[in-house]
Amino acid sequence: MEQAGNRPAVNLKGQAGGVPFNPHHQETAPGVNLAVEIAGLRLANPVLPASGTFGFGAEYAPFVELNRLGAIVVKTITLHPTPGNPPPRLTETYSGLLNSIGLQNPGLEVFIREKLPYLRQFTPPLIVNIAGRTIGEYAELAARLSEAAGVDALEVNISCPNVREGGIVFGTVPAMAARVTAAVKGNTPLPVIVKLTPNVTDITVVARAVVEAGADALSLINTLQGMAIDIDTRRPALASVVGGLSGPAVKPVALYNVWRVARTVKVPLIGMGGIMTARDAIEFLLAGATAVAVGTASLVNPGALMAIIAGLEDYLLDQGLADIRDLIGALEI
Amino acid sequence: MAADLSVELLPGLRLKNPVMPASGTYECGSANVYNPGQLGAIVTKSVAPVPWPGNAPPRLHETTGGLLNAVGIPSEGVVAFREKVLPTLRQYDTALIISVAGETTEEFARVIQALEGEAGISAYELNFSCPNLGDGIPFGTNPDLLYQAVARARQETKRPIIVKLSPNVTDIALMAREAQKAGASAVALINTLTGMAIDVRRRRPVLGNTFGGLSGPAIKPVALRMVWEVAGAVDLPVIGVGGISNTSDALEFLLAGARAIQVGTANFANPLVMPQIINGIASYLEENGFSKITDIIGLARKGEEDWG
Amino acid sequence: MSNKIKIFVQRVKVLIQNLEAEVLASCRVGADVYLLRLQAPTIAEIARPGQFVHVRCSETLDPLLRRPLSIHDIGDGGGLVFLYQVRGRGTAWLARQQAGSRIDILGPLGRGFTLTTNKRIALVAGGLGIVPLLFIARQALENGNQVDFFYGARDRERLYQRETLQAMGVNLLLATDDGSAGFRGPVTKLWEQYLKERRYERAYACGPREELAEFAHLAARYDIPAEVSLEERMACGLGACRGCVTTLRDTTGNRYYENVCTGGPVFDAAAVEWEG
Amino acid sequence: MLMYLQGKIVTQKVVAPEYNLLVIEQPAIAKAAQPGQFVMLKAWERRDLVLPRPFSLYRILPREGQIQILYKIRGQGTAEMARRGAGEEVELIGPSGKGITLPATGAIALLGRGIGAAPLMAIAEAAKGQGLEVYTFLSARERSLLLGEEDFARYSRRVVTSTDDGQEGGGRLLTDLLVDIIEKESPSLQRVYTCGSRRLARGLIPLQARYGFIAYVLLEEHMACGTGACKGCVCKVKDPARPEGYSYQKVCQDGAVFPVGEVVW
Repeated sequence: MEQAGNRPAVNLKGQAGGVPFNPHHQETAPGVNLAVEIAGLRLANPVLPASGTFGFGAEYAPFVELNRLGAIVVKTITLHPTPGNPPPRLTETYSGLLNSIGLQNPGLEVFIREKLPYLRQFTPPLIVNIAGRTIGEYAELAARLSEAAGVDALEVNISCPNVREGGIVFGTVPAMAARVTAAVKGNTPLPVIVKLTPNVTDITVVARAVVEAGADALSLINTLQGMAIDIDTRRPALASVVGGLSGPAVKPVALYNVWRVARTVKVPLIGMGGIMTARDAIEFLLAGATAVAVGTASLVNPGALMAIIAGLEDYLLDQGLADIRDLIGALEI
Repeated sequence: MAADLSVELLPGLRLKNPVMPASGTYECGSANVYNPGQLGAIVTKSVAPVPWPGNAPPRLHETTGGLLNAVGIPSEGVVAFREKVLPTLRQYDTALIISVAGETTEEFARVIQALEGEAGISAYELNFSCPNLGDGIPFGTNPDLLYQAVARARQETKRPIIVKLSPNVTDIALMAREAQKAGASAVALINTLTGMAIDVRRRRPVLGNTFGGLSGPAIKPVALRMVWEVAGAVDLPVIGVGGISNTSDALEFLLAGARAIQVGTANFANPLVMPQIINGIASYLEENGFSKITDIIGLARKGEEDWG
Repeated sequence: MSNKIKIFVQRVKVLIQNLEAEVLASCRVGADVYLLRLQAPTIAEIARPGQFVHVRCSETLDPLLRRPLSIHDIGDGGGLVFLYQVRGRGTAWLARQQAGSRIDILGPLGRGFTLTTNKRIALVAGGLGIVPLLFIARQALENGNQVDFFYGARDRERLYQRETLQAMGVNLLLATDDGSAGFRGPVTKLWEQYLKERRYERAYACGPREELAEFAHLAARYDIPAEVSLEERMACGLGACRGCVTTLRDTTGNRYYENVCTGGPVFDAAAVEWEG
Repeated sequence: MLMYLQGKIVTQKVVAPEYNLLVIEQPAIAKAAQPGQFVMLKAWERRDLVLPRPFSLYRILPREGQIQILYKIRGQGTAEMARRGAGEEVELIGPSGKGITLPATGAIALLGRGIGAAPLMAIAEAAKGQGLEVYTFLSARERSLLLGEEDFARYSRRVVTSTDDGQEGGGRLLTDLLVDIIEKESPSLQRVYTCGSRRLARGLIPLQARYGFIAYVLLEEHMACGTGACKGCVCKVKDPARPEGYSYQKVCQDGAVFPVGEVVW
């Protein structure tokens, strides 16, 4: 595909990584270990896509060798098809992206029937993100996905409002977050990763509650709640008024939360929030994350995941380190 | 005809325009580029009961679209402030808001006591949300403590009390309601979001204090969302602050329901930004056929109930 | 640990490409309107009318997201032509790029127009709605169609690319709001006059939403299969993030959200929910 | 007095790999600036880079209405600066900081490490203009990074250099080379100014009493406002009046020049 005047465009100034994208990238350099373990899952490297930004994998297949990822994380699945929120659903902010998708997905049945067979062919563990409107829905999703071949772990999205309890967000109330976790845990033999929201006074309280309820790992942060107004129409820029903020703007907040939670609980963490480059990823590892998830960066540069994996390898070689696990939580205060 | 930019921030406190600096980001007359009397109000840096040195450096770090700081409210203490700083600030022909900091309920009260005899103070702004003291969870994030501190300050003064709210809470509207119940006259939001950065080469936190407060354009969407929430939840004047860098940003906050706005980090990048925003708002009003600024305050909320 | 079943899936030919394309030329053709020509033969070769390219409008993180640009034309030797208006910081950056600079593009993306052969078709463009319609006009003429190109704008100055269209050999019918060129009034009104006399096999439109709604309404009334190209803010452009949806109606009248980036940007005009 | 003004780039040239010299036309700042002062500079519209960056003044040319900035390309801000060319505008806040006060007579010494040479040039020029003797000591990793050596030679009685690879000055410390000169030539040394290395600054402390000069360090810190408002750019300075024995002083306003003996290292 390369011709005069055309070359792959992954290596942008100040952007993800520094290697041109090669879908047939060589295996990890000899003598360097990138592999990590999360809740019994062995990941060949600590780099995952963030749920919701990676569709069901196939969308990114032209740019990302799915077999090279640490794990594959798919979009949130709900029990029934979810139409999502009305448009406009997106607006760009300074160094950030505000979105309000509303968990649009085809529902559990269609996922198992139409998406899972494709995803099964890849070797990295498959992590399915789930959300329910009630605790019962979480439990049912967990049970049914555990029976479906090819699912290796569940990531529980507790940042959605509970319809029955007047719209209270599960993830902001420690007791509710714990009940969701316990319900999922009680209905699956699979490892359970709980995804935490940063929109709380003290994230460590929620972290402790879900770990006590059985969470095998935590992922954080979900998006920060934000808003934008169009001064020409004088109306909110998003149809649903409030959306989730992601991208490099939120990175300092994400890193702080990861650092605090890492000092509070013993389970492994998947850190995320504004990771654009391998350097960003290393900050999260140093703060105590065992793996990282890359979201908005893929929207900007579809090859970002590959560039970040390669960048981690380069960092280890450059620093004379043999094992990425030596970086995890290695921050000196 | 030029549009009327004046707003009645509080009963009896009319500002010539809704633009003022965020505490700690503007020194009157330092970059001597304009007369501070042009501003809607002057907001001082936070005044502590006794001299505070502030945090160990490095105190600053630029992040993508933001500024992380762990300055830690250095202050010469209220006595030195009263003797040395206040007399100059009083000269300017605009409202004067004194930002008050403390580590305990009594400390806030002490600062106010020390200033009560002084003329020329339009209001106090209570800074509860400095995230840099203690373990990172400031007492301004606890609704009961917030209530007590505001109520205690209320006993000391009849002057208006503005409560500056921390965004690092689950429910900011709840905090605003507590402030109101305790006697606050207005709320200002948001203070900084707590954040952190790591130097991957040295494998150490960048800031001397490990973590700090994030400000600047990066946090604007969060600030706007909280202003929107609070303006819809409490019947108190709201001052919007958080990442406002230009006229358009300022207008978003006014349209969301803020009665005034504060400009912080943008002063560092552009010392003229506040007068530019004042002029920019005036032009916007004229171009869009509004005769006074109060016509656009909260205008984006029109038909809110239909959105569900 | 996992009982993966290895399924043999035939590798689909990779069509979407991410590459740095050289700017061949960039010039201003109106107040804020620019014509940009990029060298991207591998995309130009396979691009279909109605498809778009997702353009990185920065070398930094500001602005952050790509901007979708419909393909306006395919030039000689692998040139990819765009016509766009500067609306914000992203397009302003794009307008500053000069011949020789390189731009990160992702494409071709999206579903294009359904083409016909040897038929009479109508194209209805409102303002910058001309962008994707010039490309389909060129293709349609090559396929032996007769093309009535209805083109409306605020005034004469905003009727871009008239010469190009004329040179291509379309039957160009102009409308302006102020009457400075052609019919005075909305372009859909002009089209309506022709609809009364001429039978079109298919019709295609792009432009402001109200005009598209009117177009869809007329197409339905005269029972003409019609397609519209829609615009929406996008993040990934690949169908992964579900950010750029529009509301559609299925045959039973049920409303649902479809991605503009992968389900569109070209939609059956009858399927679009114009009220929502 | 601080000003906020636009300046126009006259030229920009590469002086060493990753080191550029920027010449800016800005008469008001050129007229007001003193050696040892700095400016905050912003040369981009990008919103992801929020703050202007502080730069010391390499040369102050009031007659030409120009200032010169010698800088190292370290991050995204300086990389943006490096992309600007002649005729482009930059935003300037300055002149910031206290600057230095030269002695009336005698000699001064300048000790610069790497890019720390930058603010010393303006001091050398002013000192020479007042008829003072200037001794300049420069060190760097390697020969090509000894910045402004030829310019310094014009204002200095002597320029002594040292490189880490030993090719110059046997790789010796500048403080040792300074002692050599003092012992050999016994200049009437009144003041010493240093920039670019904390170790170098600390090393001057014990020499002050022995050789009867006062040493000053020009500190570098990350800055947000450069005007004293944000209190972000502090350093620890001895303060017997405080129970802690020190207080934080603002590099931008109380500095950037401090007596080495007063800084808490």
